[in-house]
Formats: sequence, C-alpha cells, structure tokens
Amino acid sequence: MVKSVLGVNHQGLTDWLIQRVSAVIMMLYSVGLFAYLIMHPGLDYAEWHALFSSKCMKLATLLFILSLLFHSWIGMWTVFTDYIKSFLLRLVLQVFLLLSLIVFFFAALWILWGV
Amino acid sequence: MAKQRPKNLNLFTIQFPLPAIISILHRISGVALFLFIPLVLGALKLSLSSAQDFDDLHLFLSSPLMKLLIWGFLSAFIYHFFAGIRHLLMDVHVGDELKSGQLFAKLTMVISIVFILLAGIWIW
Amino acid sequence: MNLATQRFDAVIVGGGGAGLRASLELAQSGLNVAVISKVFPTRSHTVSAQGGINAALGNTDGSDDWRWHMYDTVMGSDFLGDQDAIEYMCKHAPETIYELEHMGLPFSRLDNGKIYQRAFGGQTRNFGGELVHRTCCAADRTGHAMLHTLYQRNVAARAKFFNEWFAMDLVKAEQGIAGVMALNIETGEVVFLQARATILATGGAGRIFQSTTNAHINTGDGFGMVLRAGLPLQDMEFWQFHPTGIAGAGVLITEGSRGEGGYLINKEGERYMERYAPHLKDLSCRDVVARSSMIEIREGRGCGPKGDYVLLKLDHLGTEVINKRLPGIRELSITFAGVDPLKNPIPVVPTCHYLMGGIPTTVHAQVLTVKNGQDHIVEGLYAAGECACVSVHGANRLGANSLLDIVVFGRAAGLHVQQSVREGLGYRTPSSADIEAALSGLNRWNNNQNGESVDVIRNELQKIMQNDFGVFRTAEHMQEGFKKLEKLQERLKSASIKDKSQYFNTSRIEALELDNLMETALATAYLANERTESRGAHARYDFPKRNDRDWLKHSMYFSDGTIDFRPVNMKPHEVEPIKLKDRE
Amino acid sequence: MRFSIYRYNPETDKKPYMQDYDLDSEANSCYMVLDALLAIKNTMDDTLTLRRSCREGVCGSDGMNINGKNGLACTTHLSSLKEPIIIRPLPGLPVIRDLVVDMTQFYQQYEKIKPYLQNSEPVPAKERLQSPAERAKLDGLYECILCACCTSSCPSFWWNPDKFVGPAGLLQAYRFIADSRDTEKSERLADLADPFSLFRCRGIMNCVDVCPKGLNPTKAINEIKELMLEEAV
Repeated sequence: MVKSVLGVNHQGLTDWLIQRVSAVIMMLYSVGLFAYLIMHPGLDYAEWHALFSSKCMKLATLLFILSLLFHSWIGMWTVFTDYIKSFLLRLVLQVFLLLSLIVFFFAALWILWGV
Repeated sequence: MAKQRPKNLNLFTIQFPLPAIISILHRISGVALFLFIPLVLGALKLSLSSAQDFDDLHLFLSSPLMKLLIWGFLSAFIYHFFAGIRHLLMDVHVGDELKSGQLFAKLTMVISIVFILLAGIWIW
Repeated sequence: MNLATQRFDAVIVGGGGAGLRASLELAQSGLNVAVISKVFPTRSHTVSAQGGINAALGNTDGSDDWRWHMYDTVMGSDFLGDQDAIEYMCKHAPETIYELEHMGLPFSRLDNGKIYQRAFGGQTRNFGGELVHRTCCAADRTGHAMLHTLYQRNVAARAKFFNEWFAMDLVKAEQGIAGVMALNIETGEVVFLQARATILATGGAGRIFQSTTNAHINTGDGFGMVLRAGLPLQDMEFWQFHPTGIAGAGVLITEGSRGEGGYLINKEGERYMERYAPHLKDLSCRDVVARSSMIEIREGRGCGPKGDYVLLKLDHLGTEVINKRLPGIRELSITFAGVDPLKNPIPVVPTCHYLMGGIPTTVHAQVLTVKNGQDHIVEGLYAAGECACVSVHGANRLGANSLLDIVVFGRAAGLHVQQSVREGLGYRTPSSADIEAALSGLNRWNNNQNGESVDVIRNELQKIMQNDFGVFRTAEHMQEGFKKLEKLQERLKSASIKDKSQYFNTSRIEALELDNLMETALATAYLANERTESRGAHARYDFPKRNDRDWLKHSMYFSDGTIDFRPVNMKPHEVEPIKLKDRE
Repeated sequence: MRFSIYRYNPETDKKPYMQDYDLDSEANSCYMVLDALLAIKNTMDDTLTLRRSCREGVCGSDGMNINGKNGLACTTHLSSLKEPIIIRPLPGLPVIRDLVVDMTQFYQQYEKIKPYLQNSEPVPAKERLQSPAERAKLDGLYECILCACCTSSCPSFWWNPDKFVGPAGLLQAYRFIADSRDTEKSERLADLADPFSLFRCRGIMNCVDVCPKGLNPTKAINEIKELMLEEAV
C-alpha cells in the first residue's frame, strides 16, 4: 500500500490510514446494527440468535472487531505517548493494552463461533 | 538559583475554543469506549448463550442504574461517532478554516447532544 | 583579569538583512563566522520593510537600465551620494535580485512568470523621463520575505548565531579593532569576541525621535560603539521622514501604496502633490513629499479635529489591487488607524524613518576614518546596511533602495572579508586598558544608584529631537535643542536602573541602548547645526537653498565634538559623472 | 486598568507568581497591551521582563498569553479585553524570566523541516519563472512571523515538544512543499511520515484560532497529508 518512496518510517501515514478505514467500517456496521435494533423493538432471543447465526453477520462482526482492535490500539497508543512520560510505565501499559486486545479478539471469536 | 525552568501550563488559565473541546472530548470518549469493550463483549456472550441468559440479561439491564450505564456508553459512542465524522470531513477540507471550523464544531456538538437525548428516550 | 574570550574569523554584529547577507557569504565560504544579535534574527527591523527592492530588470516595462537607476539615485540623494558607490550598487542590483530569487524569496509575479515590479518614488526612465516600474516586491511584505529567506539560507549554511547577545562596545587595539565586547542577555555573562574582522550591521536609530516608523530595537548601537572607539560618523544630519506613517501610531504605510496608484489629499480633498511636483506628483522623492505634507499641515489644510495629519486615499484602487498587492498595509491600517483602506483614506503624517548617514565606509564596506584630511581604513572593521554610510543615499534615500543597499553591501562586506582573511588578515590584541574601556559602560550602569530613570531621560531626548530637529530646522530651534541635549547628557551620566539582576535584564539593555541613542542624537545635533544649507532631508527655514559651492561635502563628527569634512565622490568608474542640477 | 502579570525571576523566586498592577491606561495613552506593559515597566517596575521589537505585529517578538489566549501584545487592543487583564507567558515553553520563554525547541522544530528552498537543477542566469497562480499557493504560508503563538497553544506540542514539529514548523514545511521552485517535495514528505512529526496533529485547531496573521496551519497540515497519500498510493 505504502510505497518505499516515503522512506522506512512511514508508520504515521499507515496509522492514520488504518484509523480512518477502520472508522468507516465501524460506522457502517454500527449504523446497520442500530437500524436493525430500532426496526425490531420487541427483540427476542430467537431473532437475535438467528441474526448472529448467519455467516454474513459473523464475518461482518469479525471485521468490526478487527477494526475496533486496530482503532483502539492506535488511539490508545497515541494517548499513552501523549500523557505518559515514564518509559517504564508506558511499556507496562502498552503490554497490558496489547494483551487485552488479544484477549478481546479471542473472546470475540469464541463468542461468535459459539453461536 | 533555580535550575529547572517552570512552564506556564496550568490548563485552567488557558482558554479553549470549541474545536479544542470537541477534540479532547473525542479522546475522552474514545478511552471510555475502550474500557467498555469487555462489558459489551460479556453482554454479547450472554445474549447469545441461551434464551434464559438472554432474558436474565434483559432483566438485569432494565434496572435504572444499568440503564444509566447503557446511556453513558451510548453517549460516548454517539459523540465519538459524530466527532469522528468531523475528523473525516476535515481530511477532505470541510471545516478546516477558522469560521467553518467553529461552525462544524458547533454542529458536532448540537447533533451529538440531540442523538444522545434521543438515545435516552429510546432506553427509557 | 578573568575575561572569557572566543575567537572567530569574523564576527557580525546584527542579524538584519545586511548582517545575514554578510554571514551567508562567509559561512558558505567555510570561514568560522559568528552573528551576534540582540534579538532573534527574524525580529530585526528589516522585517518591517514593505514596498520592495529596486533593480533595473525591466520586467514590467520591457526595458530598464541600471544607469537610469543610478541617475535617479544620484538625483534623489541631492548630489550628496558618492557616485562610485551608487554605480556599484545599481550595477550589481539585478544579479543581487536574481540571487535572492534563487534563494527562495517569494517575489510577486507577472503573468509571464517574471518578478513583478511596481512604481516607486523618484524612479524614472531615460534620465528623468517618465515613471518606471523598477521595484521588485513580495506583495507589501518584501522585507519580511527577504529577512526570512536570508535567515533560512543561513540555517542551511550552518552559520553560528549568538542570539539575544548584546554588543556593548568595540574592543580597540593599537592598530584597528580587535573584536567586540558582548553580553549574553540571558545569563548576564560578558564575553570578548575576538575576530580578524568585525562587521557592524546594527541598523538605524530612529528611536532618537518621538515619532518613528522604527522598531524599539533601532537604537543606533553601532553608532555609539564607533564613536566611543574614537571613530567618526558621517552625514548624521540627514534623517529621512517618511511621508506616510500612520498618524499617532507611527506605523509605516509603504510608498508602494502610492506606487500602486494611491495619492495624498488635504482637508479640502485636494491632491496637493500635483501643485508641489507637477511631474512626479505623489511619487516624488520622499523629502519633497514629506515637506509638502508638512507645509499643508502648517498652513491649516491638515485633516482631523486638530488638523495635524493628511490623508492617503487608496479606495479607488479597488478590492483586488489592495488585497493582492497591499494586504499587509490593509491589516496595519485596520489595526492601528481603525480604518479600512477599501472604504476610507488613511490618516498619515511624515514620520522619522531612516538615517542616510552613518559609519563611513568604502564600497567594500571597510570602515573609514579621517586624519589630516585623508581617508584611513580602520583595520578589521567593516560596516554595512543602514548603520553604514557608503554613501549611496546621500541627503535623501529613494524608496526601495534600502533593501538593495543591505544586500549589495552585506555581500560586499562578506566578499572583502573573505579576501582579506585569505591574504592573511590576522588577530589584533587589545591592551588591558582597551578591555577596560569596552567594559566601562556596563560598569557604570551596574554601579550607579538612585539616579534618574532611563525612561525619563529617553523621553526627554526624543522630545528634544522631535521638536528641534524635525522636518524643518532653524538655527534658533537647533541651538536651543542642542543646549538641552548637552544638559541631558550630563544627567545621563548619573542615571541608574533599579533592576540589577544578571538574568535576562532588559532594563540594563535599555540603559546601554540609551547611551547609544544619546551619542546618535548628539552627532545629529552637531552636524545639523553646522550645515547651513538645505539639501535633501536636511531642510532649513533659515537656509532654504542648496549651496553646492560650500556644502557639496560629507560632514564628519567625532564624539569629542570635532567636525571634519570629506569630498563627495563624483567619479564613477564606467559612466560619465552625473552633473549637478536642480531638483523638481 | 488592572493587570495581573505572571512573574518569575530564577535568581530570586522559587516559583512563579502573579503580580497585580493598576495602570491609568488613558493617562499613559496606551491602546495596545504592549503599550500598557511598557508603561508598567517604564513607570512602575523596571524588573518586568518581556520581549518586543517592531510593535506593529510583523517581527513576532511579543507573543504571550493574554486572558487565556495567545496573541501579540502589540496588536491586541486593550479595549477588546475584559478586566483584570491576565498576562502569562506562552504556554508549554520553559520560562526564562517573567514573560520571556525559551524558544529553543520551537526553533529546533522549525529547522528540522529544512526551512529553505532546495532546487537541484542548474541555476539559471535570471529568475526562475513562476506563474502568478503558482505563486499564489504561497500566500497564507510565507507570512509566518515565527511568534510561536500557534505552536505554544497546541496540546500536541505541549505533550511532545521534542517530536511533534508543531503548527508553525508544519506551515513552513508546506510553504516549501507548495513552492513550484522546490525540487525536493518527495524527500520533504518522507521526512514527515513518522507517527509524530506531522501525524500528532489531532485537528484541535487552536493554532488557527490564535494566529495573529490569520494563517491556517491546520489546513496546511491537511494538504501535506493529502500529498503524502497521493505520493504513497
């Protein structure tokens, strides 16, 4: 995607792009989900379960989760590098962040494929 | 003589125009949403486990305190959503001038508040 | 004594256009050069220059000739300018402009992509014919664009800067000048900067007047330093009053506004310059326009409740011209006069703007002194820019020749220093008495207690100069002013500052600057009194005519009150001399 | 008029403090904040320390925080301000004394973007041609006076002054990228592609709000991002 013309360190541009692409994906998904919820006021378990049983919904949700994780990683990393000036503390927080994101990812897989 | 130079950085003495407030709220709401992730995942798991769990969850979430929590989550989400749209628009030069920037900041604020109120009505 | 010393091939005092142009030349040649500047370089007063820079490129008119430019400059100088120096400047002007363009200066452009040139005062084709467009500009922010471009080139060339260092005095040696004594404003540390060559580029001294277009920093530091070193100043009676300073605020409105078609009116709405100068009208030389405005005001045709200003009309130029060519003056006018020139005329008044005189130099920027009627070059000392008197401006400077002056002679200084160093120009060693002398000013201010304040004395000085040495001068007023100045000089000796701290003590800097203002004012007063004629900017009621028989000469002032003279150079190298004649 | 001014002298003060002055601004014919500060310095307290030079808003010396907003003292009308007028040094930069801040980091960030025209082609005998339209692209960019009002109002700069170039530096970066005479556009873009130099801008727009020359660093930053994207894909 990013040509070498920008040199070795083009992480800024990549992050910026990912942040935007993931945002658009999440926007589309959440607008869709909200629309569904509003159109189904008395939603029951069967309907809800059926929705998440479809392959399409599973894939869409997975894509959403992936976007969410990348989006959070970049966003939270930015927040940490802005406010946390102690390198050690920042390292700890970042490791914790990374682990949580991994846990969230597998939890999401487990939830979705448990349906 | 003092070695370490002070900085004038008492945030309460500095005036922040609306676009700046929009921006910091975007960050705060983002961090809040991150913290909500495990809760939402937990709720999703319960809602999809069984009809019993689904109903339990429904009941649990109907308590006023939980409704408030949901409203908080939705507020952060709605705000982050619209402030995010503002960012995307700025990337294509919409609202990146002094006047238009203030106008779009105002719009972001108004639209977010309207939707947050609507969300409140929807929940209750 | 324990004095920190640093050595450089060249030390440049001043980070304005002239200093930066000189340092660029030297830094690029690989010499070890230091620029010391009392403000960060882009805060220097060059930044305020608006209108442009003259060079006979002929871009707008199709043809132009540096000889015409030379003729106009000599005429503008009222024949006091040295023709060899003017020849050098005008001839080198085009290449200097191209050089600045290559450096990145964002000049305004013509449709064919060449540098845009506008009309300016006193610029004609064919030796006094029709008006010509000779002034290259970057909208009305040419000085800003130039200063930033030069600083940027210096960043690229990795010149060494001592920013917010104040040069207190030259350090003399048996032969010539050994360097400067400098004060680090931030820490209060004093350092002797020893140099093979010291280049003064300290700018003007408009702050001797109450009302001036000059920045707070234009306090004639180079003049004070030179006089205290026993060297002379030249033509210090020639102060240019710019016709269009905003009334009250003193902020400059460029002559370019008239170059673009604006004109002055009195309270009857009359375009009075048509009466005083039917040929060039509002684009006559500045001394002519300023005097005409003052006459209008004095004869009761001034505007406003007190009738103490005239009006500069621009609204007929239209929104496009004003926004494209004069955006900066629109901004200044709204901020400082509360007037939008798109709708209303700007209240303006002649305001002290520029000193034609200064430190006498050769065309290579070497500083001169006179002994027994002979010129002598001061070893190791150079001067360029407004502080120098080459003399290319004579008795009156043409608009847009000052930016040209600073780059042409800043470069000339750099070139000559390079050559001298290559030919073995060495260091000179000062005696302890010389060191002591260079520290005496600082010591006095450090030690004086309970005296009058700097502000009180500075205010009085400015009032005296404004009232007694202004646009029109008479023996009576000047003598009175002169007496007052001498008394003030005595009072200054015991004046004191309350703030005695070391750390970023700006009160101490202002005190040292006041010493320089006083020296400059005295030089002006002495020479203005002496010159019993009217020439260029030096206009006397009691001697209204130019007197070439007795006064076609440069006047020289030494701080002990000695006055001497030097002949005007009327011998250009390549062209026929321009013969004396009357001006419009 | 009451002024409340930030004071700090490292020789005598452990900590900065606010000092009040009551000035008869009319009697001293003060119209701008700078007039008032100089009147205080000249007639009441000569230890008050600030920078000033041109007093007409083109040299950029007297940037300071006036009633919470960065601006130039010399172009801020007293009549536009609410009393007491609170004057503090530019935020986020180390204070040397009173209203004088250490601008080293600001200048370093400026130098980082190579603020000079680069052109690898042979130098022509006359000027390099540039159409009025090409030249017009530099309007709104070259006028910067390096007063640091924008950069020192930028939270991104407060938190990463050593890594984020800041609005003033980025405006100048774009001034050279946009110059038709500069041939090093790609290198300039590459130099800014890391996560901090340019991308730490979060579109806060404080810079646009405070610029005393009415310039728009946010827009310039967006233009750079756009060009970088074009370059990359």
